[in-house]
Amino acid sequence: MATDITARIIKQEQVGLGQYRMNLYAPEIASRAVPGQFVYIRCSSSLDPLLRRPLSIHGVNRERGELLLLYQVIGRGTSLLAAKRQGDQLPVMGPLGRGFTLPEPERRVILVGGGIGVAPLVFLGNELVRRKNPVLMLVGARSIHHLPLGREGGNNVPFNVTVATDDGTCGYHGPVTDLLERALAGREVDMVYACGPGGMLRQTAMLLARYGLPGEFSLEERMGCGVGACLSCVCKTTGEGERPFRYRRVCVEGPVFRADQLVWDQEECING
Amino acid sequence: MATDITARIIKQEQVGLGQYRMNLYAPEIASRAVPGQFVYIRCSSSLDPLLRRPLSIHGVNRERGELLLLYQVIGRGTSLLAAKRQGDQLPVMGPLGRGFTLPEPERRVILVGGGIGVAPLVFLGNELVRRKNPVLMLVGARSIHHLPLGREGGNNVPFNVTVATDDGTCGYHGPVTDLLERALAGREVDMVYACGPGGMLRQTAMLLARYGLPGEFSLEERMGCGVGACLSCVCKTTGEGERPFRYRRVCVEGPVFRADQLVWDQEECING
Amino acid sequence: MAKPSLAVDVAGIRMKNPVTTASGTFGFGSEYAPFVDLNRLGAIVVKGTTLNPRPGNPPPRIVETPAGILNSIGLQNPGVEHFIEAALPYLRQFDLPVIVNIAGDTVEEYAALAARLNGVPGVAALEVNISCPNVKKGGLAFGADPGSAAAVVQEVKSATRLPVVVKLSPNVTSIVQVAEAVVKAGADALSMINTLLGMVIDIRRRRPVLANVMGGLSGPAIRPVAVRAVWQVYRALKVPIVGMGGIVTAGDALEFIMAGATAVAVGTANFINPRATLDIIEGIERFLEEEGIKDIRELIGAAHR
Amino acid sequence: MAKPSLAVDVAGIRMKNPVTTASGTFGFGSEYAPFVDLNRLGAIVVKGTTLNPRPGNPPPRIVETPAGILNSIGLQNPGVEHFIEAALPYLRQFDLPVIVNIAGDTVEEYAALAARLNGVPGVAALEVNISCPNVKKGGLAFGADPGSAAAVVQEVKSATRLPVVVKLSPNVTSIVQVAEAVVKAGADALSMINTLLGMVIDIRRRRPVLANVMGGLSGPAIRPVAVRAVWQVYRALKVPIVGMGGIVTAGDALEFIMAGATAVAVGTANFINPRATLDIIEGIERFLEEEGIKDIRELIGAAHR
Ligand SMILES: Cc1cc2nc3c(=O)[nH]c(=O)nc-3n(C[C@H](O)[C@H](O)[C@H](O)COP(=O)(O)OP(=O)(O)OC[C@H]3O[C@@H](n4cnc5c(N)ncnc54)[C@H](O)[C@@H]3O)c2cc1C
Ligand SMILES: Cc1cc2nc3c(=O)[nH]c(=O)nc-3n(C[C@H](O)[C@H](O)[C@H](O)COP(=O)(O)OP(=O)(O)OC[C@H]3O[C@@H](n4cnc5c(N)ncnc54)[C@H](O)[C@@H]3O)c2cc1C
Ligand SMILES: Cc1cc2nc3c(=O)[nH]c(=O)nc-3n(C[C@H](O)[C@H](O)[C@H](O)COP(=O)(O)O)c2cc1C
Ligand SMILES: Cc1cc2nc3c(=O)[nH]c(=O)nc-3n(C[C@H](O)[C@H](O)[C@H](O)COP(=O)(O)O)c2cc1C
Ligand code: FES
Ligand code: FES
Repeated sequence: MATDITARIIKQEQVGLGQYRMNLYAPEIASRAVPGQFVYIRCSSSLDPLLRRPLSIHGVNRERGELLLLYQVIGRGTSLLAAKRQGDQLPVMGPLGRGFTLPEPERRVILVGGGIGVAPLVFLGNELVRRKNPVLMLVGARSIHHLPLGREGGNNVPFNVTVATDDGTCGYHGPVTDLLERALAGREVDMVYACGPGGMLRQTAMLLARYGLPGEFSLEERMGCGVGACLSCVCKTTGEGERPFRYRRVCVEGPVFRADQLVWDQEECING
Repeated sequence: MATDITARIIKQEQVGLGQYRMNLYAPEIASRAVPGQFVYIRCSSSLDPLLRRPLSIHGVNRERGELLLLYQVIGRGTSLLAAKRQGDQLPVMGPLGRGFTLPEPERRVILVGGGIGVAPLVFLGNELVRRKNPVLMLVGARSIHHLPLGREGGNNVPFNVTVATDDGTCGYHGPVTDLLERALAGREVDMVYACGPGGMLRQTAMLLARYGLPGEFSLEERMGCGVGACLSCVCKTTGEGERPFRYRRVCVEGPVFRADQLVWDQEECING
Repeated sequence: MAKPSLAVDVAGIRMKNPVTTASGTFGFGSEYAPFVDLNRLGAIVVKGTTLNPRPGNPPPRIVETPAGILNSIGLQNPGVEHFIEAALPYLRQFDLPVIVNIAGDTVEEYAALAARLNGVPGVAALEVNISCPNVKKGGLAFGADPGSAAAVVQEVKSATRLPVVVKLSPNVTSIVQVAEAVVKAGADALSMINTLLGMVIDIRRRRPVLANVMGGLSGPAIRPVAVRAVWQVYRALKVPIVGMGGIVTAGDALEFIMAGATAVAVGTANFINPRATLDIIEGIERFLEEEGIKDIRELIGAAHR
Repeated sequence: MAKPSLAVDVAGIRMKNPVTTASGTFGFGSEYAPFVDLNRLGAIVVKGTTLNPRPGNPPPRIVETPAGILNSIGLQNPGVEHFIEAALPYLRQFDLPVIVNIAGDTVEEYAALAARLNGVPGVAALEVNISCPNVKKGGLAFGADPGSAAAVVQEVKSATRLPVVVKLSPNVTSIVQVAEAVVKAGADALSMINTLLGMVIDIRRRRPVLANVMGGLSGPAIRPVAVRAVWQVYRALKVPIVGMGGIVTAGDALEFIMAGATAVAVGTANFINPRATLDIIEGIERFLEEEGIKDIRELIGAAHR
């Protein structure tokens, strides 16, 4: 069950261009969180900006009661967050949402992260490695400066990481979905988890459909309540019976959805 | 002429219960300020709270380009100000308003400060001492803990200070206007300057009228623009000709007004 | 000293304190149960319900504005039958008056909803939403005109024995005129305000941010407009008022009560503080103690005296 | 690359850029001269002027609200004769269209003001305030009703050859209806929005904060309502619009322009940043450069396309 607590910042460090990693002391949340869930953070005590900001759980350290976040500065909320210092306190609600479904042991897994979308996938990857699933992470970023796990990303995580950059400054020169396509063509994989920009997810969904593989995506939508009450954060999903489609709430029915559940005609949506 | 600058905080220290003194690096303002003028400060870059906050100039150090402020935490704006640290920067407009009229040399002056109302009077007192006017300051406060100049207030200023407290924990036990009345009865004085709560100013005005003495008061009203454009900050003053009264702008026609110019029927006003 | 009394009665809805939830911001209650003991609320107003299920508007449905938000949910809801079968049984566990917010495209739909909910165990009252800016037909149109507002209320009243609270829109030239018309038509209480019609444009995309173009503005930004509406209607009419619009703190709630509200509803504030309702109840109690007031009802309309 | 063109023409008022000041927030210009080179503004709209001097309302006249302010100045001003003698000569020094905001208690007063200002050198246009919420007679009453709004405009038009901008109130059920009526009556341009009617209560004193009880809400809080109003009127009518309400940044100004405004006015923002007008002009220019747009006029109403 989710709680709302005041969490103290244990550590905050810049890890890339406008990218930060934050450790929060939040034992009530860290103890219950599963990969794919998120927290909802109030970045300022002012009424402007008014709303909280959703951030995926990037990792937990249950012994120390710590929660790890990885975020990109986008606008006012994340700027305020980046200006916080060690010892500052923040209202944090969590863990929220439905996480990833974990695969059977030994199933081979690919994680596809676009930019800061790696945040929840690292938590998932760590969990999968513990469960003895073979894991490969594919990371796409604009350039070597936009790699949220650092240039040697792979050194900090217990699974292999292959990098693609849009400008070729690190790893493969091109979209990360090219790497995915190669991997799928080689039939090295049973399940794909992805998080990142809409275009990347859409492309990933097409590849999964083509290869008949299951996948789960973590989505983003603008939120109000974060707990399923306001119906602000919906995304379009497949319907049943007479209904051609159904709006589902990213905050409670997601943020993780089955790839084949998503309907891809939402031009207006932030990330899909 | 007033300017709007970004001023750096050189020093900030707590001097009493919820009372702070701040040094700002603001040479453009410090070089032009005269006693009784004020600055208009933006306490946060958020839109909530929206407006700037007016604070009297408590002193200047022209060599160092510093501006001194003395303020009491009242609500959100002053709380935000108190939370600022050395090195932080603030938008500051000033010097604004009309200051005190300085008396002829050798005229004997009494300064009457109620609570944080001493802020502009210290600047004035220093100036008067330099001009060789005999100066006595009377300070009223709720208790010994509310003395904005510290318990031995007088030690930091080049003129005598007599204290009155509402609860008798320091100096005279009673309103500061009792001290003023004694002084006026002793005919030791040619001119009175006052700043403080409405009740104190009203009582002071009555005493001045009774003894036929001139006086000047620094007033407070809620402000919008701070430069005379919006007509938000008016106080009621005597009229001319057919007009029974006239609303004058505290920000440009004040904050200092002649005591005999003020009309005392404004129940609604913050400080009068 | 005895604890002050917080209980109020809104047209027969007996509330243990004056704090309820604003429709559409608190779901059907269960969503906030991890944060709020529902037994402690004065009442709950649930998400707007329609005769048939509605899909709602396409996303994005929400955008932040200075000290406020715009929403264009479009009354997504599972329909009244599903509400009665799935949501209501959960709420019946609590000692909590349940107020059902209803909306329709036609006068007949409002009447059918009212009839369907009449006598259903666990429903304490109806709140008639004639003021939602986010649906094409009905909604705001009804609330904008005193005549059509009255027509809806008259039909609803004759279809139910439940107390009928009518929710007014601020998007009108004279909220007092609409209030008078619906009270004459039988409204037992009024709630105000619904959202202000607004929009935000994304200048890089050169398009409205909301897929539905316009939305309803709520949150602290609109509080002065809401307090004014309550003040005006309290002056003009003798009818219990549920005040809402930008309430975040106990002080904000007390503003509405002093302006003339018998009860208040907390909306957008739930999103920034899930415990907002309880914090407000506790804050009101503290205020009464500090000011030595024995009964909250002494403060209703106090700013008029 | 050549600098983008910022010039616009509002019903014959030729502005070197689309940024002017909102009446009542920029005095008669001289107050802001220490901070703003007035030659750089697109135009100036001065404080509301009446036939005879007015004392205005008692203080307090202003109170802060979430991301906004309420004011109840009550049209304090020295009267039109004093304006012409004392304020106008100062403004004539600048290369700056001066738009005079006028208000009256009766149709006759509006007409007399318009006649008095007709042909006075240095006056570029009139802005007819039929929407001030802070005066008892006239003011809002005129703006709330399409018929009386039209009557004022008709009389003003026949009393002057100056371009007539009519300033609309958002406190109406349909701003489009009022807009249509005044355009039919001869308005050359519209400006919107004036303030929203609101109030704040001091809960310790149990009294309204403003001595005048109610006031007008302005500032960022109302921006979504203002953008919506411009959007709706642009859709319905072919008439130049001056947009205002909560503009603080260049991005905010561009929202209004994309919603359909030809020019924008900066009000409350001057209070928090005395250089706001200039910062906005510079920001608009930068945006055009970034987006490779040669002429600001390409963006007028762009969000509709
Ligand atoms: C479930 C979920 C998990 C997320 N996890 C992460 C993460 O781990 N790391 C990370 O860097 N970002 C993450 N995001 C995106 C992050 O929430 C936004 O970047 C952030 O809210 C932007 O706020 P801002 O004030 O800086 O930007 P602004 O653009 O100023 O925000 C304005 C408004 O839009 C909303 N908004 C803007 N972008 C997004 C977005 N992409 N998704 C949802 N709402 C948005 C904000 O919440 C706010 O209400 C996640 C989003 C969701 C929904
Ligand atoms: C010319 C002038 C000089 C001043 N000099 C000093 C000084 O040197 N030291 C000092 O401590 N205080 C001084 N004050 C009072 C000071 O401005 C207020 O205490 C301060 O604005 C309160 O802001 P807040 O956000 O903390 O309080 P809040 O009560 O939250 O403020 C809400 C609003 O009310 C206004 N307001 C509240 N109290 C006052 C007040 N007394 N006068 C004017 N506006 C008020 C605020 O500016 C703000 O707009 C002066 C006021 C004026 C007009
Ligand atoms: C996301 C959202 C959904 C809403 N849905 C409804 C609704 O279904 N029916 C209704 O009458 N009002 C609805 N409202 C309006 C609120 O009940 C309330 O009147 C308004 O938000 C003002 O209060 P607030 O400022 O405290 O949020 C909704 C408001 C929001 C923010
Ligand atoms: C202090 C103040 C005084 C105003 N006086 C006038 C006035 O005299 N005439 C008028 O038409 N509008 C007046 N207005 C309204 C503004 O011109 C403008 O329409 C409104 O404030 C919205 O813009 P903003 O949010 O940018 O301030 C006044 C507004 C303020 C805040
Ligand atoms: S954010 Fe409220 S339902 Fe998802
Ligand atoms: S604050 Fe605007 S005139 Fe004084």
